[in-house]
Amino acid sequence: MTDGSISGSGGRIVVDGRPIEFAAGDSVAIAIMRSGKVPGGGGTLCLAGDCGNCLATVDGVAHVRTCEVEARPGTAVAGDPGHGKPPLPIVDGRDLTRTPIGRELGVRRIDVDIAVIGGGPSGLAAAAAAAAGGGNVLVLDADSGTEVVAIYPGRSIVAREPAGMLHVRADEIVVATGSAEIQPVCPGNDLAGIVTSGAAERLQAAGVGLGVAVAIGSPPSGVACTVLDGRLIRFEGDATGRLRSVVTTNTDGSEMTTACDTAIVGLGRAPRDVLARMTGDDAISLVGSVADEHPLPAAPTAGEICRCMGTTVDDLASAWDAGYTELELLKRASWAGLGPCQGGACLPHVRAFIAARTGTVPEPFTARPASRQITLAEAAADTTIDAFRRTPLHDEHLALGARMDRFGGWWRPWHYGDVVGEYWAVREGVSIGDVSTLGKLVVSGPDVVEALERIYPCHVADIKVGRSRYALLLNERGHVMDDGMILRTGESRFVLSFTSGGAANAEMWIRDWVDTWGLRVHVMDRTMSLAAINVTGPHAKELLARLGLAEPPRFLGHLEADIAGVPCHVMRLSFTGEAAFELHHPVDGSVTLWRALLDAGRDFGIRPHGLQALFGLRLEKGHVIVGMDTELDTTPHRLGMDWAVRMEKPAFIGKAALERTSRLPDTRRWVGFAMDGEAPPEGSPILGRDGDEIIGNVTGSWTSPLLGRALLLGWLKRTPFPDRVVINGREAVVTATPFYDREGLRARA
Amino acid sequence: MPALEPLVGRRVIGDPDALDAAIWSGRDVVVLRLAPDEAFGIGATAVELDDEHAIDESEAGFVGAVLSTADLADVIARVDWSLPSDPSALAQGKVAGVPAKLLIGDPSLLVTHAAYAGELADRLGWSS
Amino acid sequence: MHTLDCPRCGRRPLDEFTFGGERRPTADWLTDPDERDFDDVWVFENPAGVATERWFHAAGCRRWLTVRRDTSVDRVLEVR
Amino acid sequence: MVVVNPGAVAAFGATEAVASLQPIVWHEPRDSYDVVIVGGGGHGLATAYYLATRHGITNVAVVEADYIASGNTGRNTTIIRANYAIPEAIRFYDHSMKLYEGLEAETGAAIFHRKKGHVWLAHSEMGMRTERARVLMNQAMGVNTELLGPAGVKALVPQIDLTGGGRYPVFGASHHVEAATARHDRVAWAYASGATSRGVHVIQHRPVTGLLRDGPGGRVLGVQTAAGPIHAGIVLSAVGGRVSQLAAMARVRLPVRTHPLHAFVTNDFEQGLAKIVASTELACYVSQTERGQMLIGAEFDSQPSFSRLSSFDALRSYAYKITRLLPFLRSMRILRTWAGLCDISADFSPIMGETGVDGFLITTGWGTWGFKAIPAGGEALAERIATGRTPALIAPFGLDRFRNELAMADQASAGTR
Repeated sequence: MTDGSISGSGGRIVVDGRPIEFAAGDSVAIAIMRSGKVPGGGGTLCLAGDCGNCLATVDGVAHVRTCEVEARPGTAVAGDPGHGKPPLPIVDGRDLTRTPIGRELGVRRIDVDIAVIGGGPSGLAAAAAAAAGGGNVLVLDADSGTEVVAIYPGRSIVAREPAGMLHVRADEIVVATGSAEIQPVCPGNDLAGIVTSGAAERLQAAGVGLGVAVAIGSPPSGVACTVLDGRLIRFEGDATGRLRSVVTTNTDGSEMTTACDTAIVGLGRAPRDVLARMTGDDAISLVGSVADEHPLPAAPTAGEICRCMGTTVDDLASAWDAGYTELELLKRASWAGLGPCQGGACLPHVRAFIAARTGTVPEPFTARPASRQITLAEAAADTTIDAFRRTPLHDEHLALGARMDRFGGWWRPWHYGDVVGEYWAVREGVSIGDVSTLGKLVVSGPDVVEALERIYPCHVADIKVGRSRYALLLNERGHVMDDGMILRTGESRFVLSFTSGGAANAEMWIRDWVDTWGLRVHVMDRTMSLAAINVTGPHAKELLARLGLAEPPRFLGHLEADIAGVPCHVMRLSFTGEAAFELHHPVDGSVTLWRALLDAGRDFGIRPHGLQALFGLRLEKGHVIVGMDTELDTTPHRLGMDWAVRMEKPAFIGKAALERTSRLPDTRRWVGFAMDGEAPPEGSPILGRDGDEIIGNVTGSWTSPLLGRALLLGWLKRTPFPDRVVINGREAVVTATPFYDREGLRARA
Repeated sequence: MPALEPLVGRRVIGDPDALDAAIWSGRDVVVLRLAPDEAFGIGATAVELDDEHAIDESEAGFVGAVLSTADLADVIARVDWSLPSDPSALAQGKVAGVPAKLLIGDPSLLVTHAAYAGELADRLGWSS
Repeated sequence: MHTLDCPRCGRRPLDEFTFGGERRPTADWLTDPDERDFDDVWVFENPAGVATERWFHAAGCRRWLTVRRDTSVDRVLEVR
Repeated sequence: MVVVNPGAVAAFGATEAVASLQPIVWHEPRDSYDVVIVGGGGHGLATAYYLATRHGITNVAVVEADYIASGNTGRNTTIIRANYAIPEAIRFYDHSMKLYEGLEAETGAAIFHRKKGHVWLAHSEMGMRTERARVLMNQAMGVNTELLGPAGVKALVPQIDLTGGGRYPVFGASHHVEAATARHDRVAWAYASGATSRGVHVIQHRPVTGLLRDGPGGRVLGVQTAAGPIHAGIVLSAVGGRVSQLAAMARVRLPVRTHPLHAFVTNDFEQGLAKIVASTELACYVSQTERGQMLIGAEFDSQPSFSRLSSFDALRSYAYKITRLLPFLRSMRILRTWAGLCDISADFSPIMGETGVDGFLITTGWGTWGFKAIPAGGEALAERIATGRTPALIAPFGLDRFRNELAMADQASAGTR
């Protein structure tokens, strides 16, 4: 088929481990053909990117059309198994060095007025016309190395370039992608040695000989071949799958067999309009042969109709006869069009098949991205999600041996290696915790009291300057969204705090309502401006006194004070059950303050505590953690927190819903449990006393070092609510919370 | 390599008109208008504005990096949006997926929250 | 829908914004206050057509936008 | 001439696939039926099938606006599992999983059902808390789910990068042993074949434009279509995507929003990823299809929409996330992307049964969990239609639960968000 001589070798590529020489400008497919072989697993080659017959694994990427890849020295090609399947690229995820295109790809981004896809004569003419009209025009041409992969809504074009990915946004898109050659469907069309007219011309131009060639249909120009007049009946080959002869009709209808090395088929064209059909956007127009009406081929009668999937015309007929009698059902039932070329080769034939049976030509099936395939790495180029936040004390925690974990979008210390030790430091000495992640909003304005009275279910107006109140944040359904403190810092100025995970949502919530109501309220988010350290334990007050806080606020009071030279908003509250002071301060003073606290508390055995200890401490107090203990429909009542809701208020968000649902039976309740032995895992099912029915689940569980028992919080969802249940095979007793210091004397101390 | 250094100044929430007319004190104050009712005066020590309810706070929660022309090009390559047509305007949005602010000028300035500094530096390849 | 035109910051990719939900008009034939409340808080209009929605520019100015959008084709008609 | 690596023909190709098709019988529509089911997806067809096979009710029409399984049934990621977190959901999906296991034997149809196991990764302590709770609740309900540490994950999924690309370290996982996949359109066709061969009518390309009612607020008496009315003793909405619009025709208002969910597949590869791999935190999941493609999905679009056009924003985000966990996917090429419409209910659980309007039942809120529920949902609704009584299995999932403040909140089991 070829003499293999190369004038001007471009170097060698490696095909299935063997080097072959290529000529400068060869595609991998042409280089393979120049060497006397055929890429892919047989079938008609178009060498124009339309069929799936020249696939191979190129440089580790499987299912690459070799006709679309320029041969470069060292390009490694592993024959893609025609209809077989390549192995998964890499088996061991530890070997990250072997991701062939594992580098993070860059993205170039361009905004243009008009993008023209296709650099052929009609595309260039359209581009010239657009440029003459004053538009900013970009031509995207696959032959010049810019392959458009897809058009997405918003006229957003994704393309692959030699150096990475190209994302284009255009006001108008002109599709000038031309047309594809129709592939023959007849017996033997899976043999190797069949090419389209266009492919024959390309091979001729590349100097690749075709051997003894015959042409059926429109012959190629400038290619030496015998032109057969008759209709194509079948191809015949040898046992190796190679074409040996072509059978066509004589003028009298009899069969004529012509021996050949190569059969060249020119059976007409079909528009290459997949890109144009992807979004159905008005601002996408078609020019050139992609816009032309092309007649469908004759209805196929035998042979492989979909080379990618191996669907034969007989298969199509069988599926049709089984009732799969429309294009979309037929495609899915017969697999025709589901392969790498996505129907590029078979769709005209399938439509002709249906038209012959129904008398109506069906619309083409849906065009979905991607028309030219991209790898996941190419799709993910320059994609970044999840910016995790670090508190100013991040490095301090690491230096103290903390195991950091992501929680609510922040890196936080889970523990410092000794959860029980951290616990005891809080209960019996003094400890510090990094609570910088708490949500913090400053609100002020003439309508601020009115706004907060509407937002919160508790009273706000009667909070005195310098005092604070714990508050739930409810949604319109009366369900708990978040909780935190309301601190009054002036007649018309408040600081609001929220949970770490709920802060962003709370800010949006409050801004939304203030906008909606049109109230005169300023809102400043200080969450990332202020760090916060919780100083807690029996010696907390004394520790702070050593650092300059002579007159600490009393319980639920707050004040401004310099501590260790750092200006702090000192809040007296307690989540741990011990005396606790939250020191909110500018982030640039945080390390100074943290170190000063650790230094000054050394003789108290001060140590920092992580989240795990904090969860245990709060559990002993029965404090809720919104999100961990609560569910979608958790009302204050179900939490046993009716005290936090003032139904006598004229209005607040969620009040109407709470009035409505308060008349419903009381069927879900969040309660405390105590049991002997080790604490069961959080999430454990709670069973009824006879142990055969699940009646709830554990949301918090902790073996209390102080009480020597397992303490739990969780849901009961069957009435009547029992007072004894079974958890983890053991009996647990419903127990009032808090489990520890019921009167709250220690927190107030 | 550029570095994200702490920025200090005053951040103010106030009536938009009052903010427009605000008088900032301090040396080489650069005012970033974050929203119609919000501004961050980098280097500001005080601000006067005609809004008795304005929230006027000392602000240390941001970091910024001064960008050379080449640095700016690298940063812009990691931005999925167009720069404002007014070159002196503040641009806000994600840079390499991290919420940030970009003030194009001579020199240009990239600003983000201190909490995001590590993540942004990592993503821009600025971490040592 | 791939971008939103923030009136303060300019056109930005959608991943800079947080969807805040559509306004939920209560069905006009409901007269019982409890029914109206239930409808108000649980039901979604879920229109296949023009919706008026709130979007928050989380990665930019951190303020709300009011957006009219045709949900049937996911196209923005107006941003305020 | 030598053919480069012709490869072996796949053991199961298109010809075998076609040979395993069961016939669908198309009948001439009538103008009246005992039961009209709106929506020819999996749920509608399964309900018709179980009406015919379990209850002998065959005077049934399934009315489909497009072609059967053209909605979410033909667009989902085909995962069948019961590893939910609340007992009501575990019971329901476990029953569905068992019906799936027997579906090929019962119908004789090849649905390519394969047990694979579902590995649900956790990347933080809180993630592990969720998976631990899932395991405990599953085991208490008799569902085979086990807790794995990183080494256990590696043993099941050797391709995994336990560092999660340096960002999402694998703390462990829950492994739901019985989870399976099946070919989605095959499931719909199995029910269509079984139902139509027993006399059920499936009417394609017949959009419902209204409901026939016995006066305002009265009983629903049938459906109006562009091609004329169809009368019915009872109407079931098994619509996906336009359910709020259909329900509104009966003045039924739903706590449902419709969001697009995107998915994509790679080309075919040899079998090599035995498990379904998912991550709660990253809200993405991958399995290898019978053809050998990697089938990948992730979270739904935050904004409601009825557009089924693919989104590059979704594709790049999914591709980024899944390649943190399985780096070998980076060099695999994407064959096709698509989107479906998920009706997400206010509590992330389905809504089945009464609507408060006589003669009008509903099955909706199938969000991203509808495929796995097809057999159990269809069976239960058929029982409700045939007997007039709501089976205990689906009683917790009635529309009235929102009014009664008894949400079935289980978002963390949705596999998406």
